[in-house]
Amino acid sequence: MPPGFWRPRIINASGSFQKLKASRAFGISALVALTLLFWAVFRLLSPTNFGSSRQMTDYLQTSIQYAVGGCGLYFIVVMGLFDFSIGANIVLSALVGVLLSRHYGYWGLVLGCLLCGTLIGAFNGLLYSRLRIPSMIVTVGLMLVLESVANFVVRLDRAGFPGKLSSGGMLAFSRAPWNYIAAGAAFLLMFFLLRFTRIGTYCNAIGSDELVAKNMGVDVERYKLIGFVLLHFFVGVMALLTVSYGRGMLAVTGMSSMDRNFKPLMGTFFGVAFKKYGCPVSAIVIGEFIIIMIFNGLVALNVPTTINDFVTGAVLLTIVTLTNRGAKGSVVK
Amino acid sequence: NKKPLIGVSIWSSTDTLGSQCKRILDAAAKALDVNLMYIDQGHVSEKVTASAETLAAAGCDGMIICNSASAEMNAVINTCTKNKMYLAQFFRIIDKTANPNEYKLACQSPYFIGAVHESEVDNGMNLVRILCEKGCRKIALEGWNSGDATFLLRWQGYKKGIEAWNKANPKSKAVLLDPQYGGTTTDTGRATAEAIINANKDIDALIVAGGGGDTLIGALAAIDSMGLKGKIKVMSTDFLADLDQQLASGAMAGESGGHYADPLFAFMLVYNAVKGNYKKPAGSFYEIIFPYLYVASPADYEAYAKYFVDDLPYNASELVAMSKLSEPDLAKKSAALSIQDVMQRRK
Amino acid sequence: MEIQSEASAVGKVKSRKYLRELMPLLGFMGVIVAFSIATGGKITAPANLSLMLSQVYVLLISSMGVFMVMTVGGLDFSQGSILGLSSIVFCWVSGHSIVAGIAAAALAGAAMGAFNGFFHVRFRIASFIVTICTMYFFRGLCKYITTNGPVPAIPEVLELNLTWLKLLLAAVMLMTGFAVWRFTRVGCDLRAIGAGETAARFSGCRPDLRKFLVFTAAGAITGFASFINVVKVGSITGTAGSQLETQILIALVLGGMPISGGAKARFSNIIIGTLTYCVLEMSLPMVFPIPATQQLVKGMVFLVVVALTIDHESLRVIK
Amino acid sequence: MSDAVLRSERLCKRFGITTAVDDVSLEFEKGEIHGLIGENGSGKSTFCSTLCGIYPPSSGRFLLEGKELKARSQVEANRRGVSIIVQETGTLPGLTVAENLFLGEEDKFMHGIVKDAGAMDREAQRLLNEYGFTRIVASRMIDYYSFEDRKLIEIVKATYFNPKVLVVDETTTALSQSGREELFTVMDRARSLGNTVIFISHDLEEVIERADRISVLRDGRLVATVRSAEVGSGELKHLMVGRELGTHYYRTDYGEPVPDEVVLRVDDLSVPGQIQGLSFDLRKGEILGIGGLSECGMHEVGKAIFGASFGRSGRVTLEDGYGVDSIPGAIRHGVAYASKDRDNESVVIADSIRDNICLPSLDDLAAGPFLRSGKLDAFARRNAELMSVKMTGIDQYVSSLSGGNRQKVVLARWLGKDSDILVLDSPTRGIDVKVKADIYALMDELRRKGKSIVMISEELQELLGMSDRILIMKRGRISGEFARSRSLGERDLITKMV
Ligand SMILES: Nc1ncnc2c1ncn2[C@@H]1O[C@H](COP(=O)(O)OP(=O)(O)OP(=O)(O)O)[C@@H](O)[C@H]1O
Ligand SMILES: Nc1ncnc2c1ncn2[C@@H]1O[C@H](COP(=O)(O)OP(=O)(O)OP(=O)(O)O)[C@@H](O)[C@H]1O
Ligand SMILES: [Mg+2]
Ligand SMILES: [Mg+2]
Repeated sequence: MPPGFWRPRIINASGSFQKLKASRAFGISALVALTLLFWAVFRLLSPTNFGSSRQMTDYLQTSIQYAVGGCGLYFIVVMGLFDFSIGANIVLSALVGVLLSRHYGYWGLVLGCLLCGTLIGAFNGLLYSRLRIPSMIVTVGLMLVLESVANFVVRLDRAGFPGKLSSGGMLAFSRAPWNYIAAGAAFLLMFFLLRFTRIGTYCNAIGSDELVAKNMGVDVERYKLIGFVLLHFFVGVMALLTVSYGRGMLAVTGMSSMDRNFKPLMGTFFGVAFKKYGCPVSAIVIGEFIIIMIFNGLVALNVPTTINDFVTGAVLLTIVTLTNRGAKGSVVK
Repeated sequence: NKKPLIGVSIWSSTDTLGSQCKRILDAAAKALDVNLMYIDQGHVSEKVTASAETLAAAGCDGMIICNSASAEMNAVINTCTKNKMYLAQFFRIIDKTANPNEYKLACQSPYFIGAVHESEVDNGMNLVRILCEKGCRKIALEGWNSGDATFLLRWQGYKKGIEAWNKANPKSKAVLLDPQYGGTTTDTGRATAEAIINANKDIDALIVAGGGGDTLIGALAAIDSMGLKGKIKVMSTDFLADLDQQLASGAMAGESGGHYADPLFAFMLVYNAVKGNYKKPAGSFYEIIFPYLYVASPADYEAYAKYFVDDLPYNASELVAMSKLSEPDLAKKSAALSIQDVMQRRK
Repeated sequence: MEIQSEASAVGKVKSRKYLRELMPLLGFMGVIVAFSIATGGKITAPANLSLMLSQVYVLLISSMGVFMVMTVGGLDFSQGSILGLSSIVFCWVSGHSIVAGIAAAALAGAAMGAFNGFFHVRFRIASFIVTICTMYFFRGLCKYITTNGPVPAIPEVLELNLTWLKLLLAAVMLMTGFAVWRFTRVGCDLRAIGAGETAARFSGCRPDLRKFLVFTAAGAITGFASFINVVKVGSITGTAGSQLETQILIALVLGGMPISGGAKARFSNIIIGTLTYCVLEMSLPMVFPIPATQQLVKGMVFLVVVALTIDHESLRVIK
Repeated sequence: MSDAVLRSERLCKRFGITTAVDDVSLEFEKGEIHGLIGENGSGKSTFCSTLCGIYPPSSGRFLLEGKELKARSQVEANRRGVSIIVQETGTLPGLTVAENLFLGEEDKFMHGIVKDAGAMDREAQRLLNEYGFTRIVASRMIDYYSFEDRKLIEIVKATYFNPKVLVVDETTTALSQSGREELFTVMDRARSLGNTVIFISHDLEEVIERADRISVLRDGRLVATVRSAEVGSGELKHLMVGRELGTHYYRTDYGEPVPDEVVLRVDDLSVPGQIQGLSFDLRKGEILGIGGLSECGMHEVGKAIFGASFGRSGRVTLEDGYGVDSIPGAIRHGVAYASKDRDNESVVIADSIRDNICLPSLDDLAAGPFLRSGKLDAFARRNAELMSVKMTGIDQYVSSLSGGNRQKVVLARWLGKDSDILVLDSPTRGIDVKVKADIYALMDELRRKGKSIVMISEELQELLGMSDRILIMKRGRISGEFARSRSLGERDLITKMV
């Protein structure tokens, strides 16, 4: 990522409105208002088949997996780094989880996903700091490697249906309440880490100015590594939720796992955009929810899902434009 | 006398269907002492045409390909002609009316040997007919990627099937919804199926058009988690490894599939061309129609699993024998493939 | 004596600098030699030359645009979608006239690039974010248009799939690009903007305008490349151009392009990078029969080459 | 001797081929303010950075209260009782004031791995109040505070734990008069508590006034340590450069008539929040000084004239009637500008000397749209040599030049462009006396050649010594105008400033 990626801008707080605008309450109300807005629009256009409470829970259930990944990415993105290998890690960790679940049941599934995810995070982080290559580049290389490793892992799965969770059991995380419990725990952990440990402060500090942070005694290398580990821990949780959600995981080649990077990243964009209001976690969760809601709204309107990417891109761009504009004369890369 | 080298340009050699294709091709290559070289092109047009070039540069004697759009075949055929590399399509054929130029080029090129394909339109019609006969009247459709040649043909078949049904039963008409696209992974498959069902509460059937099987797994997960198992009848064109359980539990209403042996016949065409056994018919090319197998009960599937999943439909000696067949016999062999056929041979 | 040692130290610094600049070329040579041996000389066989080159054109041309974007310190992740969409425009218009089709595709690409540039410059949103949003935006359009089937090109277009023509077009583009980069103030300006945007502004460059134009040009160049793309694939599906952006990124990085841009950007990065990438793409399947292994090796070769050739000295902060 | 709280023993620090600090043995006494002066590049900052753990020494060591001090980071140095206030910003945006204050020192507020954010805010607020900075709210984002307030926060950060040794490295240049006073109060208090302050500044008067003893570095070596009561600034300058300075430090002429020809007219110039309704003329061959307190808006005037301000209103008109409204337009019509923020706004720091010198003149050097690199090289070399930039070649990156040489590159670029109007903002900021003298001489020469110069400066001596006319600004407006005169003194200017 180019330097100065998330250089926060200087806010001039003069009026009381400005003060209000900088508060957490403002941020959360803006998010809720956005949700209501999209809900209302689709509900109006398609009153019978969109947005009942039952449907809303379905949307939420779909969105939480991406929100978990978005939380993880937040650590890296505020530091100005990026990771292209999370899609490949989702595939690999999920497959490891499935493989272990054959022998060790739920323990194998959960620990397989989480441990494999976290270990890969440590590996990525170490490689990044040892090779001293920009994260965006090193993770493209790792994405290629991890994607192919997943193909070797799936071959170890001797079950009749490699990569698929057995339909009899192992599906607790595919539905309420366990998917909510897993995702909720991840969100809480994220909130705790940002607010009640020094990790949040240090990640922000590194993102603002790495050299100054270093002089202030922030062990930059260490916290970048911690960032990668945390990212991929959350990716491990996401892998667990994703493989449970779809009940199976497919090993891919040819960089197709890249597609999986971007849905969580959208949530992260929301998080970063609302960071100045002090509510990144809610923004990530609500942001992903909005994106899934739009997707469902379009299907409800019987618009071909092919247009979905178009609408998602437009909505994201609008939101980023509204919330994350740089000051005039500022240098943005 | 070096081993022939035959290239395989496939969307993916690792997903549910692709890995099965690879399995049978590997068995044939071993039996016939041929080297294979795989390229996964992901059905991205640029990569499809590039795969032919890569295979040519590697010095392949022939290649088989599952392309994405028919127009790609123009460049592919030219590459093969220029580099004297035999070529056959699998799961695909160039449509004479829709792509006349490519069709002409295929007929003219001495290296385009032929194509093996399923009658996708018929398959589509069949699936819809079966659903309608089971009493379904509002059928939703989940595809994988828009614009894919096979999907378009199947879609055509579904539409024709509905038309035919409505003509025959004007009092009890059925409708087919426009397709939504669920990608090729389980999670996107589920998310899309949920969206379809949420937006259309009154559907009684869902066709998951294909996409290698993983989209279907996701769709089944959606129906299961929404408590609609059995209420929405699911049909698809990709056999799942646990189809028996799905059928038994009512999650699936029936399925066509088993077509993973299709590339084998394309391989045989190219193999024989390389060996000099087949001469390309002047001004045309060989066309082999591969039959779909239809499975509608757990018992059907049990037999299928025995001969197609746990084992392969052809063993080494049968493969060697097959390689010695003339083209018309090969076509017959292909048309004859069914669960019964294998059962008989194995007795 | 002291002076002498100082002079030799300066000399050492200088020769290290030249060695650094040569590293990507050495990496390229290394890949060529290693894979020539592994493939038994297939990749360097003269008969294979046109095949080896055939995948270079689109990548080479569109890399030129991204090269400029990266020089000013930006990133462009919407290139693949731009290629897809402008290919569709080309298919539509080429029915009337192929030349008009090329012009229209370039214009469409320019319009999409300008869209990127506008949001990036006017609203000061990081290019990484803007182009990831527009990657979806343009890809969505591309998919939507192809909902009912691929967009075909007219048959005459496919007859232009001629090695000499592609080579000629690529060479002309490359030479034009090089001339503009080297002999006009563009190169100087862009490098200065990448190296220090505010100072460049105070020295009379117009960073906002330049950046806008650079994104527009990158779009236009890729729009132009869509002609060669269509010539090769014949019709456009929703996935056309997928992952082109990643391929470009990998290629440029292999060529020694510093990811944060600035004064160390060299035009040769484009050529060495795309050639290295294409050699890898072509030769890996020849050596390893299984795609997963091919990719494993590709990833490792990429990491090794980058680790050995990257210029650490200019990276004070590694992001 | 027994009072020495800190001692350096034969300290050396080498960077590749340059020896920044060469065998320096120095003693700092308890309860003194110890001035450290020297030309640019003489090793002051490096000496202190080594002390504070930013760099490891190449050889030699520091002894703090008789025990060896071997800090590997600033935090470690802090824990041993050594802290530093640097010239650059040391605070980080995106964090609250409290988070900034205790960055790296969160341990006090940690219960296991849980951080007590509330206690941290309270403690930070208590400290701020104690220093008298009650207007700063600890729980607010630091983004809300001005550059100067942030400097004050840094002062708190560096001193709240009552360090035994406090290093103040060229901090005063960043502060306005009132900020300086607050800093000096902090320094005096540290001394009265028996602590030691190492005070680095280029303002010799300031050093003589504040410090008890002064050490002079030259080329990394310790030249002398003197009692400030016993020296004058002339002697110090002599020690710093090792030779007598020429008498023509500033220009010496008085009463020379200035031609009436107006080359630039500023009309009702305003920039929101910075300057308001400014109007003045610049005449041919004139040096127009603009002075004031740091935040009075005078730095924005330079940008506004150069067409670089955002949201500017009013007009800047040149002799030929051209109205400057953009930087390229200004450059084309012969206006040059050197910013106070040299590294960000004047030189493209990560680019070569050649490109830096050629950038504004590219259009002049081109034949049609085409550039010839031979011509560029010659142009850059000629102008760099004209300014005697110390470099290994024009390919050298500006980032590896010292501050003074960077400024020379800036001037070389505008000399090459042959601009008629030079707007120089703090042209000698952070630059040693030798280069300073060169720059003054150059300005005088340019003036004689009929070029006009707007010199914006915080240094009153410089304004008095160099300007034909001086405008003093206060809160964004012109508050006084003075013609060149021998009788004009600093006090006259200051009364209009505050
Ligand atoms: N990062 C660097 N890499 C190599 N050399 C450097 C670097 N930084 C500084 N130098 C060397 O240090 C010298 C200047 O150091 P420094 O920036 O401390 O100067 P200064 O004291 O500010 O001098 P000036 O009077 O010019 O302002 C230069 O001659 C340069 O060779
Ligand atoms: N990072 C660096 N790399 C290489 N050389 C350096 C570096 N920093 C400083 N130097 C060298 O150290 C010498 C002393 O620099 P230093 O910054 O200590 O000077 P200074 O006396 O503090 O100058 P100033 O008054 O401008 O702050 C310089 O001449 C330069 O050669
Ligand atoms: Mg210094
Ligand atoms: Mg200095």
